[in-house]
Amino acid sequence: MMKPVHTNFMELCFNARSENESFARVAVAAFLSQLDPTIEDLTDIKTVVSEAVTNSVIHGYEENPEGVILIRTEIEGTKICVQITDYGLGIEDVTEARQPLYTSKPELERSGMGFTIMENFMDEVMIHSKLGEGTTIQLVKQLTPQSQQSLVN
Amino acid sequence: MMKPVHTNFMELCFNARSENESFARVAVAAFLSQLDPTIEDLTDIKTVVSEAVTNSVIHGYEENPEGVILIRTEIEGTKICVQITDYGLGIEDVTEARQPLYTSKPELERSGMGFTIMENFMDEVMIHSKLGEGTTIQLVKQLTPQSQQSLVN
Amino acid sequence: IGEIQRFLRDDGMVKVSRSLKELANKVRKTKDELSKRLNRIPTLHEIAKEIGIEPEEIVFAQEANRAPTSIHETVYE
Ligand SMILES: Nc1ncnc2c1ncn2[C@@H]1O[C@H](COP(=O)(O)OP(=O)(O)O)[C@@H](O)[C@H]1O
Ligand SMILES: Nc1ncnc2c1ncn2[C@@H]1O[C@H](COP(=O)(O)OP(=O)(O)O)[C@@H](O)[C@H]1O
Ligand SMILES: [Mg+2]
Ligand SMILES: [Mg+2]
Repeated sequence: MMKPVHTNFMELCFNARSENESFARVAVAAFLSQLDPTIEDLTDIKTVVSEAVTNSVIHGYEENPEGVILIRTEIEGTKICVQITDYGLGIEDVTEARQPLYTSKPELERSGMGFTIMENFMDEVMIHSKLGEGTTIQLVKQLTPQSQQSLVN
Repeated sequence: MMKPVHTNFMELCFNARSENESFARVAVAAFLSQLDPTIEDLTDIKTVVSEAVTNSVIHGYEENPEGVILIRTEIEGTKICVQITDYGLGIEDVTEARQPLYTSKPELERSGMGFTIMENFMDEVMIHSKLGEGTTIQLVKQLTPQSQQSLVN
Repeated sequence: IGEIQRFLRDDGMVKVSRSLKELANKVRKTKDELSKRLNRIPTLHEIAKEIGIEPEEIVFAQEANRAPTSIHETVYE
């Protein structure tokens, strides 16, 4: 008999302050803990959440702490989806922004590797952005077979 | 010179499922850890969040997992405020509900001590409730002088 | 964790950041032991069960090992 697929979600809202980055990472990872991932899986996801939140703080809102960041996390079986939204400046050229090493803020010693890291750690990275309106990053990952297996046990 | 008071907030939204209770507790704790509180303060707050979320799941929504729970956490200096809201059944008689050992669900072996625990661990416990509309519990705590002191260090 | 907490409770001055670091070290040790015993990477729940805490608490503790929780501590340690 097939078990029904487990679904669940959470939403998070906070100001664009660097001290909230760590909170956001922990909140997303704690939520995903119910799927019984490996610590490695969780570390990947936390890194990716950090990159996206940091982008919203630094690029989206240019460190204006009034800015609001939304995170929605969904679980569907062993597939996870994390969506990070800001209502900041937006990205003019998404294809250019995705290039490894590209950064619009070289003066801040940014590495330009944020999107590359996201693409490496997640299965899908979708960027929706509009100049002056904001940016949503949608990240999808299927948990590794190992953690899938241990879910069944 | 006086330092400006540090303020911050976060909002959290999730379904009324018991598997979200420890997520909610850890999310609130992770947010508050920017104040570097003592273990005692943080343990108290986590306990209190658990009690309020469990009440929303069991009493507010009678375990209907479609129900939505909202948590808003605010920091103002060393004062913290946690607000837990559900849109469930509501409480008919709040004075009665606050009584130690009072429970409307003795058949579930509830202890009736939830509100008493909240009152013991927090400085202020405000209950706003309306039958058929839902319940908001507002919890305020001034972190202990000890942690205040070490914050300054 | 029970013993750690009891120990810490005797001294109200102990900061969460410090106790979380101790827990994070315990998580690391337990993970290594379990990896050897199971001959594979243990899951979060397996580690949590071994230590006797909730999986979410592991996530929280690990954050403490990543960076100082507060600037105060950076200055102080
Ligand atoms: N949320 C965002 N809002 C506006 N611009 C963004 C956002 N995220 C990324 N960008 C743009 O995409 C570029 C590449 O991002 P990334 O790969 O993370 O590199 P870095 O952050 O080091 O510049 C950034 O330099 C910035 O121009
Ligand atoms: N969120 C809520 N929605 C509806 N009723 C509630 C809620 N929280 C508490 N109550 C009512 O208040 C009573 C006392 O709550 P509590 O002190 O936590 O004891 P217990 O949960 O063990 O019954 C509950 O039995 C219930 O009738
Ligand atoms: Mg970046
Ligand atoms: Mg209760």
